[in-house]
Amino acid sequence: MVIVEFLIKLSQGFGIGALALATGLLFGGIARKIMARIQRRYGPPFTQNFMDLFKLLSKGSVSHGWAFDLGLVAGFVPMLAALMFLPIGPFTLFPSDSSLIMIVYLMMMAYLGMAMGVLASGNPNSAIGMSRALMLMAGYEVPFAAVIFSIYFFSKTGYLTQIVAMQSGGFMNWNIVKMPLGFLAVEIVLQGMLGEKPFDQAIAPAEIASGPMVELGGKYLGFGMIQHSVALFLETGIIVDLFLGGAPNFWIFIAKQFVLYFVVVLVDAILPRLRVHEATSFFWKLPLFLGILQAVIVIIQGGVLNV
Amino acid sequence: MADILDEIRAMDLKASWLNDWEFEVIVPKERIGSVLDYLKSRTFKGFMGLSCVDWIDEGKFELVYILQSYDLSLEAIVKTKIPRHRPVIESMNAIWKLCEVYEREMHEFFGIEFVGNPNLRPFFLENWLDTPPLRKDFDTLAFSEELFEFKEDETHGINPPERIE
Amino acid sequence: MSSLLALLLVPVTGSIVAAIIQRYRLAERLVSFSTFVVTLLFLIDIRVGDAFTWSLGFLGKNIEMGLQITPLSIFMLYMTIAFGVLLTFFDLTERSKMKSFLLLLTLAASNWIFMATDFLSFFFAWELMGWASILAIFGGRRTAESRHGALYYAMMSIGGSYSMLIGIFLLSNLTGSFSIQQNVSYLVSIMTVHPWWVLGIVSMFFVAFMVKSGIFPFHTWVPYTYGESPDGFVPYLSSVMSKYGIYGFLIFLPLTLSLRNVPGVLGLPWPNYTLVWFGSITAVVGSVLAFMQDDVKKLFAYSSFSNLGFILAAIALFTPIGLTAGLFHAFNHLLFNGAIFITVVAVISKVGITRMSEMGGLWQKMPLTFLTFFVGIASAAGIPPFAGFGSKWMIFQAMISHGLIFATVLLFFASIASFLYLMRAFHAIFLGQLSHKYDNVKEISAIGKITEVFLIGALIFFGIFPGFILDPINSIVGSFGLKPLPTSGYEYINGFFSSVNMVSIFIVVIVAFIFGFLLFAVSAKHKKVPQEDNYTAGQIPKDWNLTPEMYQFSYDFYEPMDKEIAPFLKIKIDGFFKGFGDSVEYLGSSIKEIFTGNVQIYTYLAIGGLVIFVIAGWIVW
Amino acid sequence: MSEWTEIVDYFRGRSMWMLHYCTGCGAIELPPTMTSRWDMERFGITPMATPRQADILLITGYLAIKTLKRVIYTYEQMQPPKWVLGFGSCTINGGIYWDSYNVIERLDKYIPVDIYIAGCMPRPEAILDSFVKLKEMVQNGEAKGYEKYVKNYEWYKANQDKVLKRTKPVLERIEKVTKIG
Repeated sequence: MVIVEFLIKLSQGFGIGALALATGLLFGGIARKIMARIQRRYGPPFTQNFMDLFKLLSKGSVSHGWAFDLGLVAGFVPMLAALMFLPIGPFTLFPSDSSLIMIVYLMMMAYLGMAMGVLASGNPNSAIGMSRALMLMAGYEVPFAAVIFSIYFFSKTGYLTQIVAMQSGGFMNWNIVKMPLGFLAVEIVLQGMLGEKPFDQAIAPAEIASGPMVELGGKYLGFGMIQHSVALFLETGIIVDLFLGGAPNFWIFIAKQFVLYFVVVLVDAILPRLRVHEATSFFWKLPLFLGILQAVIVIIQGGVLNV
Repeated sequence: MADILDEIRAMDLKASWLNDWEFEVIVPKERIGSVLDYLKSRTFKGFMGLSCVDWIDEGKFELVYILQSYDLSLEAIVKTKIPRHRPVIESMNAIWKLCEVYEREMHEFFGIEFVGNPNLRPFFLENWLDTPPLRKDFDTLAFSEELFEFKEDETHGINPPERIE
Repeated sequence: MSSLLALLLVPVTGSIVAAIIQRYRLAERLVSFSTFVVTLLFLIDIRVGDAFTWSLGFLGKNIEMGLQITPLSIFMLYMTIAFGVLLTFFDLTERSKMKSFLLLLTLAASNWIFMATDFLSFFFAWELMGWASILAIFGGRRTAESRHGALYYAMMSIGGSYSMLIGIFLLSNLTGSFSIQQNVSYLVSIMTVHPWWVLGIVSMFFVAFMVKSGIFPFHTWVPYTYGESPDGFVPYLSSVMSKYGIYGFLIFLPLTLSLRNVPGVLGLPWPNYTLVWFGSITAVVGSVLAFMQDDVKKLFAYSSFSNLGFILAAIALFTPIGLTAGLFHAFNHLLFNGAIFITVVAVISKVGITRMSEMGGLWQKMPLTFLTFFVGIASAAGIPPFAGFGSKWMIFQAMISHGLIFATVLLFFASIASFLYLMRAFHAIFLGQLSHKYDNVKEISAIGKITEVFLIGALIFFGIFPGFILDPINSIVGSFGLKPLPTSGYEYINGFFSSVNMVSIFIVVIVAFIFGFLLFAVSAKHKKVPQEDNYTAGQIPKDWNLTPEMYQFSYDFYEPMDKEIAPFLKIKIDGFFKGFGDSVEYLGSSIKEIFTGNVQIYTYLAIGGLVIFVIAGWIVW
Repeated sequence: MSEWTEIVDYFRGRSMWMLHYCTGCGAIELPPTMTSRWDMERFGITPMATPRQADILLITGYLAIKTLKRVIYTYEQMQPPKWVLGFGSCTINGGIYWDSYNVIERLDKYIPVDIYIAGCMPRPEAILDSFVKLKEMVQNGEAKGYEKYVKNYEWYKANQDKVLKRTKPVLERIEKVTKIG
């Protein structure tokens, strides 16, 4: 019985992974198309990212040793693992384990693995890129934490499934209505998490030769692409669950995710790149202010929990 | 403005206006240092460049120092000739540190020896063993044909451009 | 009963033997290791509730002294001794000038601290532990600097001890007893009547504990001392000894239970709230200062007291989840800090320097050490499924459940900043370009490898099965009169807002890794290239005279951040203590003028001192 | 297996990432090719930052001996499958630098060139045409320059060494000059 259950979970997990990867790649392709149309170009086909990924996995590459290999595999694997705990629409693979902070920390493992891989390549450009990415992370995680904690306090639960369940019953129950400031902060944070302009310092192509990815080619770059696509799905998915009330089915879930991502793409299309310390301090100003303000409002509303 | 030229002429040098903002001074090889020093003291503080002309029929190299005076809005072109078979001249890097780089280039492309320049390593060319390439007696076409094996019949239907004389 | 005494006598005996044979390094280390093992064997016999008392006649008074085992003390004893066994095993091949007999003396003192039932023996043991560790620090790599570090530590310790001594005598003056239990219950009884008195007395003690744990604003000695102490001793110093302060805090924190119904901040009594802030600020200060460091031992010294800040913030809440989280983090910190410091010591012993910007690329030479360090920093960063995740996760939940959003955000920032400095150390030591001067570096000896494998195993095991630690912690929580958190199996962590099943996380991660490696295997082949074959924008490394050192970016890794936190760094707490020291020195020199060498003046002083002593005695007893 | 190769080749042709080595004046033709007027991204071609990531090496213009060395190093850092586009007359026969002492004449003596784009300058249409042509060749399995390089490595290496590792003067010395150094 246990084995059957395990196999069912395994196949479901593969399904979720494939679906999330496909969605992330499709979003990437649509974003390229949108960007092209904003710049009055025709743009690549929607499926371009799938072709790119396929090509990358079938292309030769260089490796700088086992730490490089291990790091880059560890760079996308925890993202897929974290995905298993995310409530996607009505479906959750492990309903009793969808703790939000746990998901966030699993995502950190992916960053740790990616950092280990690219730094093992021994290129200073990747080290500079990594240092920028980490500094940016020190920026955006702080307002994100403020918002997560206010949701914890507001919902009195840490399970994403329960947070979603609390928002059922119409638009007015969504957290976006109840905590608009927090949502605003998180939407800005999403821009930084996805590394879109003005927060794309880490992968500045002309400046530090695409930063962390400088030595990656072929399948390694493909792993980076998988990581980015899954992270895109995961991060927008978390925000949908937190603020947009989840979804009754998968398609509405994706639609809500796309709305979030669409805003990110539009902002990406019109803004230039900030310097890294400006970006970090920006996150410590406006989004953190919004997040803290939201937290204060929530605490004043909710009072003190009885411990 | 005119008096600077008079002063130079008083030093027993040939000097003439080329147009209303630049003049040239022709200096014997031995006096080049003192003249440049003097011009620097007379507000020609900017060292614009050093170039060389190969007068192959005369058997001479002509070194051209271009100076600028920001105060007078004038440009001075100081020329001196050195024998081609033994091109040696003192380095000017004591007057302008910048000269070091220009002299390095002249050394590389004309084979001129600058006495007192500490840094005459190759600048642009890698692994160069032939005659310095900007001398007029260096046949670049022959060199090109020899090294790059450029043959007009090896063009796969693409005709090379007509030879530009 | 005798095994309680054995916990004191075995280390003392071992210490004497080690002191006699200290000339022979290996024998000395073997004695130290076997003493720890024997102490551990005696400890296995010991159960909660064991006690032993004796009395001491002093100035005509009979002072009851004793040893007793509480759930907390047995937890601390196991942590200390088990880690000590591991460390002394690792130290068998370690080459620093550490004196093992001092380590054993420290062990005896710490055992006594955890078992003491009265303040006199507590204070005596505290001082013994303090002085033994100060002397142990003298054997550092750089003599002058380690002397400076030891003196700094000594100065701070003496300050803390004086403060604690005054507190002890004030208390015993009030109650007429030295017994910890009686004194604490007396404090509880006057809590509602004279809260400020209680606060004053307790803060006397807290200064000593804060100094020992390196809590802000008494954190300044930590980097100096850790940075200069002998390589073999520093893991013990940072992993084990910093926890003694936490034990001290836990003696007095039950006092605040009687304040629960008095209005405070966000449902917390004022003292708890203040301590939470001390903890949070310590965590942030430690993390931020750490990522400016280039000296690897100093970096992890900052990291160490930053984690103590997490622990203090959690236990200061003194709620079931807070206390559980704090103690759990104390245990996890012991493990991952031990792993980190042991690998750092291994690296330092191989490369001979402590500046990180001159290392790099050592993963090629020391693969197992590299993996241990990786698991250590993953745990320190709180990444599941390693140990360290559960406790950080619980600390955050404990904090949020009280609505302490500001402090929690500060703690989360400290956690992210810890990710930053850990990555910086990871990169600077192990990743990047390997310099040619380390071509002959080898992996550490078999003993070191065994230690490292054990640490990796422990970090993963206690990450997946946190219940093995949470069970004893729950009994500690129960012994403080709090309701322990529900338990539902060894693989579960039950927090306030949610619970996680670590085994399912572990299985998911493992399955995902298997999938990842399958994808890696079926994708196109890769070609292994040496580190010189690297992207150089078309420039050829040999023509460019490129050396690995030039192509390693690790100095001033977070330079752009300096601009943002420069104002923060301007606050020099260090300077305050230096100024304080200067004025003490001035005072001392003016007092010195009294001692002119005249015998008469000495006589007067002696008589005056005696009179004061006698009068004080009347008042006290 | 051959079907699999065909599928792989199909996607390779649809997704080609380009590293442009811009030493010459030809670089000026690339911005219009990339941006809204001609938009090469619609063919799946995107500029990349490093040789590790790239499939196409686009060499825009003349190569001096010094830059040839870098181009060869860059080409060898790229991983198969990889293709080289020679852009402009300079890569074909030296262009206006045909008799220069320091500019190579024919690029495909030193690295295998899959497609030459003639012209001085070639217009963006020509560049796009070459991309489409390359795509067809890749999808038909014809563009195998990188395999040719491995197969004839000695020949290429000899040609490269002749230019890059000279040990004696190419021409007879006409007069004795001061020794450089």
